[in-house]
Amino acid sequence: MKQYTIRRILQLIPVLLGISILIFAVMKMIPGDVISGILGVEATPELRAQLAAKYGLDRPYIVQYLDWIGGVLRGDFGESIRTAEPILPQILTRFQVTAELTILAAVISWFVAIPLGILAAVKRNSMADRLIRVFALLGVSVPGFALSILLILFLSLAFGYFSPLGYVGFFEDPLRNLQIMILPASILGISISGSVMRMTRSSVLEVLRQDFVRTVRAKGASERVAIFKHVLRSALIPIVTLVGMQIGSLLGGAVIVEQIFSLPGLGQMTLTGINQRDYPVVQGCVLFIAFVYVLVNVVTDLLYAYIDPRISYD
Amino acid sequence: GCGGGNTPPASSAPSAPVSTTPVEGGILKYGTDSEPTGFDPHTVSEEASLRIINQLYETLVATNADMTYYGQLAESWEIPDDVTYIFYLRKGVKFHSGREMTADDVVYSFDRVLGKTEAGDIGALGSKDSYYGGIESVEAVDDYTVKFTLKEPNAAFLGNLTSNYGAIVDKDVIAENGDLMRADGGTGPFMLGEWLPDNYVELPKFEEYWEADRVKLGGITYYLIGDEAARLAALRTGEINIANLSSTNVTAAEKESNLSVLGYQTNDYIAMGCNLSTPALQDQNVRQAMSYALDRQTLINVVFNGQAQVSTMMPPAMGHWSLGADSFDLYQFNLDKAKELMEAAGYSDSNHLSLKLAAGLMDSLRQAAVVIQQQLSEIYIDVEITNLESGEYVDIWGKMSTPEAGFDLMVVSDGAGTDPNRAISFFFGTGSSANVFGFSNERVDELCALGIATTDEAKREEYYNEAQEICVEDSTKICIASPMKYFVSSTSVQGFAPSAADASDFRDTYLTQ
Amino acid sequence: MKRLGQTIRDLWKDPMGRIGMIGILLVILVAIFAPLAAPFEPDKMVAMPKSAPSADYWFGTDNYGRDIFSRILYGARVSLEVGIIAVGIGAVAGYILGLLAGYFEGWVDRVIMCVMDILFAFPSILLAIFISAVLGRGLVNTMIAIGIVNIPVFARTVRAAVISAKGLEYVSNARSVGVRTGAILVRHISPNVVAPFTVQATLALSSAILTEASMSFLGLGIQPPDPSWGSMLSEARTFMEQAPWMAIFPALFIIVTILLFNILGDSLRDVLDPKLKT
Amino acid sequence: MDHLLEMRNLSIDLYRGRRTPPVKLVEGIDLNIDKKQNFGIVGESGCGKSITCSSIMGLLSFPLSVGAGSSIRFQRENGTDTELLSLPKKQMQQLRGKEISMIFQEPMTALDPMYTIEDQIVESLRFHTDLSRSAMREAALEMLRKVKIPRAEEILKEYPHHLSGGMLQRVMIAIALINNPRLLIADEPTTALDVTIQAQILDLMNELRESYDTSVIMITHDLGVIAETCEQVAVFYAGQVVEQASVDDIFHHTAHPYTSGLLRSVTSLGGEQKELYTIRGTVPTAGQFSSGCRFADRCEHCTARCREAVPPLTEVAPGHQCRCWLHASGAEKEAAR
Amino acid sequence: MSQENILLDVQHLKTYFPIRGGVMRKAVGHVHAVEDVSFQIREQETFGLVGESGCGKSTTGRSILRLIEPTGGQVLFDGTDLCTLSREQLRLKRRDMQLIFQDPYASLNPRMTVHKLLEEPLLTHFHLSPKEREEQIQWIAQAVGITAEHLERYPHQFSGGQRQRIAIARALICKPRFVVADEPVSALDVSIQSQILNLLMGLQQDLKLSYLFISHDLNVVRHISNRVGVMYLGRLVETGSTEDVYRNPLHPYTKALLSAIPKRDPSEEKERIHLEGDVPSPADPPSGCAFHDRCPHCMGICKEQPPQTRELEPGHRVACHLYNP
Ligand SMILES: Nc1ncnc2c1ncn2[C@@H]1O[C@H](COP(=O)(O)OP(=O)(O)OP(=O)(O)O)[C@@H](O)[C@H]1O
Ligand SMILES: Nc1ncnc2c1ncn2[C@@H]1O[C@H](COP(=O)(O)OP(=O)(O)OP(=O)(O)O)[C@@H](O)[C@H]1O
Ligand SMILES: [Mg+2]
Ligand SMILES: [Mg+2]
Repeated sequence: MKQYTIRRILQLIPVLLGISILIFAVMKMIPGDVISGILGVEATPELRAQLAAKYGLDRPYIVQYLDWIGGVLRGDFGESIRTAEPILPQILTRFQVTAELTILAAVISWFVAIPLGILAAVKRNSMADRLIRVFALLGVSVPGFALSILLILFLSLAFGYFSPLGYVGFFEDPLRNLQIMILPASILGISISGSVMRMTRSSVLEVLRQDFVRTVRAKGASERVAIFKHVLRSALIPIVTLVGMQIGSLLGGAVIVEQIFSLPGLGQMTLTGINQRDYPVVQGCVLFIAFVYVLVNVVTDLLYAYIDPRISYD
Repeated sequence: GCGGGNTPPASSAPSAPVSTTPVEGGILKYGTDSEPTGFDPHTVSEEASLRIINQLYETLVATNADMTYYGQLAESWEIPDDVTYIFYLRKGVKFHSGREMTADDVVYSFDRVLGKTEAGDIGALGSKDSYYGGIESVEAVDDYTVKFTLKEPNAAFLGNLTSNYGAIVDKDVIAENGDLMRADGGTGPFMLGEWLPDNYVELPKFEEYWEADRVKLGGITYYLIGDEAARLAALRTGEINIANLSSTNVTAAEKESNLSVLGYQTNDYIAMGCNLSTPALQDQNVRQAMSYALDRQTLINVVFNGQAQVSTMMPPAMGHWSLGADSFDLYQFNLDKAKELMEAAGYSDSNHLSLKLAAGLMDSLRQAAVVIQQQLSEIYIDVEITNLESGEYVDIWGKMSTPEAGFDLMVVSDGAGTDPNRAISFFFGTGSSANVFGFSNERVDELCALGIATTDEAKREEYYNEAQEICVEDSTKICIASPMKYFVSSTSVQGFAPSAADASDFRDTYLTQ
Repeated sequence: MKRLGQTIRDLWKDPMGRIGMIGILLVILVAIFAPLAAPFEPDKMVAMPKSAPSADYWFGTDNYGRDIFSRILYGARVSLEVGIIAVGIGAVAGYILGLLAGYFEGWVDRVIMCVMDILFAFPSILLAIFISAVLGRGLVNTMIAIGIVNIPVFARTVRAAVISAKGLEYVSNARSVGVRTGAILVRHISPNVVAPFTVQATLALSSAILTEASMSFLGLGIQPPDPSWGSMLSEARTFMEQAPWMAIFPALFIIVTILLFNILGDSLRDVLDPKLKT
Repeated sequence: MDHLLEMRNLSIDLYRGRRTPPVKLVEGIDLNIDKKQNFGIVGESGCGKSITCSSIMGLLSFPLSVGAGSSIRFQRENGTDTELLSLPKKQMQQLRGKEISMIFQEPMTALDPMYTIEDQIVESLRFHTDLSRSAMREAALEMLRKVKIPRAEEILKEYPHHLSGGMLQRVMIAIALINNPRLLIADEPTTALDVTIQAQILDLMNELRESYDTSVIMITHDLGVIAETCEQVAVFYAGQVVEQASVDDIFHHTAHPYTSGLLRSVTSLGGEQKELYTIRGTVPTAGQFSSGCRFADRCEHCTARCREAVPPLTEVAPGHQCRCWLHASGAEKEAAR
Repeated sequence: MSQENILLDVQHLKTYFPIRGGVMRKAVGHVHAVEDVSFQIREQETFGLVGESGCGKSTTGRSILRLIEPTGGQVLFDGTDLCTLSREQLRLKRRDMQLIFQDPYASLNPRMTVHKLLEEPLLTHFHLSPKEREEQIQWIAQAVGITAEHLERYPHQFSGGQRQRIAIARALICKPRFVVADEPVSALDVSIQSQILNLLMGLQQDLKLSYLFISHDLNVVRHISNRVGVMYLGRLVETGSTEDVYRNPLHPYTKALLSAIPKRDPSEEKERIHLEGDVPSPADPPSGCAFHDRCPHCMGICKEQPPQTRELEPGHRVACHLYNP
């Protein structure tokens, strides 16, 4: 298990290196640059050159890349060109918001989707099953941004409610923090719960067909025990896989929700970085998001072993 | 000249007869549409940041709603000759650090802008030349007196001083922080408080402000709410109490009893510029045809919900400086003439001209582009629109006089400023940095030189009128409309009167219960 | 071909599958015949801006005074085009890469899958933003961007299917008979990939339409005045109150179309999955 | 009731949608199982052995259901005679694993891979007793020793995938017997096992049955297993019982052509002749049965009557029933006309 | 044993599967699935391979055909060492040697008609005109008892026995000389098994085939084989003519195996040798004789030294310390 963990982490290296090269190259290829952004309208070529030299943007790309990635390996993501602030601490603060959003969304979606998915599977072909399936389909079909705006509008007009402004960290004021996060997290949660629901349903159906369920019933187990103790545990593996993959789409989906709800998360930071062509910021953010994502995948894999004793990875 | 020693006029608050008393120390919650980049008044120029910078910093002189000047940090000034300006500073003005502002700080601030401090060039500020390039020297005569000597007479000098680049800053703060992007070295009525990027900026009241009694707000908090519909929703629920809205949503806000709408004519205008490196656009007939073909009123109806005025490069808000669009035939919609000109240039139903038009993500530019495309299609021009995201937009903007840009036309939004010199020479002077479309006309350059060298208003008007006529005739930059801007606020917000000259003065603003 | 016919027949038997097929056929017909069916030209200003739905303008007009109904019809073309071409790019590239990776294992597999992991771990919306920023805006580039984002999903699906197919007895059988590698891939392995692949394709189609909408929301999608449902919806958000119809109709069409693709995908999965056959 | 279990006219329907009528997978099954009896059911794959037994446990699930007019009566521990098919769900759950237990064909898949052996044995105690956790553990350990599992203490902590098929089948037996049931249904318990392991398991079952006083229904398709373990045998063919008798009668006084064919093809295996005896043709599939005798197509003695009417199950000798026109009484033949 | 009519000569065949582990996924051990197996098959002979599940029967069969790459040893087929052939040479050689799989449900591509299934080997190995191909197909279909109307059907439309006929037809259509039949009847019902066995024996006569017949059913092996080999944990513990092995089993394992066959008749009396425990894991076989921990006759030497294979009677070989000279 330990060896497997080490191996999985070693395998991340080429992937992360690849991502770092990709994002670096992409940032260089994007038209527009940070200098025009800073100097704005009236920049002279000399001024531009001067500034480029200041940020080391005049060096060969390979040198710039090595310099950057070398720093990253030492835990130094560099400084924002626009604000001259070190990037990593900023990413970490921003990540708290995105992580909270993602986790809340995931939890909301599980609380809704997994029980409903089970219900649909157990009562296969019933009216409840059909309703749940339609609901799941709707969940995956509504664009998140439309849902967000619609909800904002609806809640403000009908209930005079607006998601509170002024982000507060969870540890500063949990209650207020939750008030702020609940709406965006629910919207994200709804957008993924459709697929979780479908996966739960099909996974539970699959397990229900397996022999051991019959044994459990033959032992005299009640339906509740059979489903929640035995079926669910086996059904969990594909669900966990899906959820692991969804963390990725949540991190991405958060970009839009963060933008609409003005949450100071990593997605916003990346978008602002892109708009300002603040290379180190964008590179740092993307690399970090990718890192979190692959890490989540490793954790998912390790979770399998926790859920399923057959998987031991040795 | 402009008489000195004016005290600021008592603000003419909108007449909503709300009888309730001010809430002592209320916090104004402002919904802002985009994230400020930073607060260094000498380098930053984008609107979201300026809104805040204007609360933090002050300049020697400032502009009244009627475009006259009053002393802000300077109590008064005199102009002994055409090239000498002596400012008598207000005594007892404190920086937010608590230190008193003196003449040295003024000298330092201008040294910084002009790149003469020990730290050298502050790295940004391409604007220094156009604003303060004419300054020969800035000297502290005594602690409260500063003398500016100009290289040559400059009628726009006072006007230039009112820009944020003329802000007086605290050198200690700069020494400590390197720059002012995230630090506060101002003297303004509000101080920089907590800034949570991409979320909010808090500006608490500066208790030692030199006019502290006048300021009734306890502070302003700027919340970022990027989406306009969301801003309106937040206004409705009282989550914020003031925000900028586009004219479209103002209609909705007007229907709400607890919201009031404050509109003012800006001196910004949108225009379409021609890339003169495109051969087809070197033909003046084509450019003029496009000017004729634009039905500006329709565009205003569509894009600005009717809330804008047809404008030349001197928007109507500039008052007597503006000749008004009515006086130009080229700004009257005339399809026949446009077609005639196009045909003269060799285009016809079977020979269309294809042009690439760059637009930004800003709603008004994006929408204007669509209308322009539609209208130009009537005169054998096929326009292909690309909406550029802001980083690219700025990049391409700088290249619009070369084929490198990859675009033939661009929709821009420009601020004409308060002085005709900026409106003309900044955007049309040969080689001027904002003259991105590569316009060049000797007579215009000459007129600008004349206009700046004299302080005789009548003369200046004459010069600039002529320049304006030439620019319109040339049609390299086809101006379209100058919009109204709107603040929507809760009715509890009182004592706020935005104008083109200053749309962010909250010193007299207060909240009622 | 026989199998295709059989699959369609099976789909038809499933009520959901039938709804999906008929619905999508309708959308396709709408897309094809948009020029005939649309009462107005989609990018002409034909009436007062923001007129409410009426007998003349069924879905009302937008802020430019263009007929929303006509634009929706034309928008079907764009949305389908985006979906189909984007998924096509992702599917073809993903299919080839997945097949190679799955069949040859070893370093070919490792290299391909590492590249796929890289693409996959890259936040997809950001990747699409970057790609379209590099390539420039416009319909084709949007499609390429969404297509590239789709490659890893397809490659993984195909690879997994190939690997599991390789373990099948009849593939060993073919090898033992002496059938050539190419023929094994084509005749014995590929058909197994078809089912998960098609299901993936319908799901990817719906997500491509969604991604296009999201990209339009961020200003990166198709460029004006061409109508796409996504860009119409994102344009409408400022006018949500004055002209709700500007948002309602494109949203409705997006949701229904994606719904249809999902329904079809679900049903296809059931039809093609032998485990569910009793 | 003198029997432990009486199955009368059991039929099982396969639902095929609202518009198509259900298929009868098995039909007209009558079986009597006595106390402490070893009852064997043989038949080819798919002839309905497993579903017949599952219906006793009430374990049929959609799309299968017990047909109208069926009855399964069971004599419970407390002496009451219960109709299992109409027993409420709760009571059925109490009965399952307590009074009737079941062992399945594939030990590898019959245990939940996610829980330890201990969990799974203890669970079946927990459903039916209120013993303390440690007492249940003790009982589980003792049971494992009874089924001759070496290293029983360690095995308790292991997961199913650690054990071999033979071990797992022992665990299954332990689970089935731990509540001392009155009836044990063993659905091909040794088919998936090797001969040496099969021998171990069959011996074990014989031994345990002695000490537990349980009746056993042994399902198999291997006549050898029947010969080793059973007293009474029912031969299934295509969803029907075609012959029912004591083991001895089945092997030595075979009445039905199918049974004798089966026996001959098995015995000819070891025989001198190179050419094996075969029953020609294949088993018909459910839903496609002919209107006559279902074995008619493969039968050497097939007559016209065989194709027209289903032969009744007739007593050919005391305690020996057979479903064949060859053995039908004159009256029955008359009735068929 | 005379040399000239030996078709297949397997010498010291070994097949190991790596067990991977550690950070770099290096092989940290091996499953010794086939360990030093040697035997010969003569022309038109059936060699039966029996043993319990997991003892390496299938792996032996597949290693001989190089469907699994053997780790060591030689496989001489008609004089050529199969292990030295290139991929393409081997592929062409497959015409002469075929495999029949255990599971007729899984070993036929469900998406191909019977006709296509039978055509494929012909297309692979011969350049025939369509007419000639058709003749071949008709011939083999008739030989295995599939009617012409069945040719256009798909495998799932057949019963298990019929499918196995199709599988056999597919294996034999190229007229191979040697066929590995890997448990060809284990998945079938008793009443169908004999049909298939008869068919296999008949075809052997007609086509002059040699079989390696793998099964765990001792009765079946006895019936069909001329000679048998008994495998235990990857090793061949006893080989000999069917007569010899069944009448006079030498190895204790063979004896136990034979005694475990259920009686055919309730009245039959049978002495049973009980084997304790399970087959050990081939990844970690016991030292010395692999059978020693289950052997009723285990001696000290059995735990230390692997026994040599000895020919006790002509053609009857056994690997057991009991028969040490
Ligand atoms: N869930 C089900 N759905 C549909 N048909 C079923 C189902 N379960 C069983 N059948 C059918 O019922 C018939 C009898 O099945 P059953 O499992 O009882 O056979 P069996 O005699 O136990 O065979 P085997 O020896 O293969 O276990 C078969 O034709 C089978 O296809
Ligand atoms: N691809 C493989 N990788 C690793 N181990 C394998 C592989 N194939 C087979 N083995 C192992 O090799 C041993 C021999 O397997 P093989 O399939 O040859 O046995 P068998 O005698 O045919 O058994 P059965 O009667 O169950 O078919 C087993 O322990 C098996 O687990
Ligand atoms: Mg069964
Ligand atoms: Mg095998």
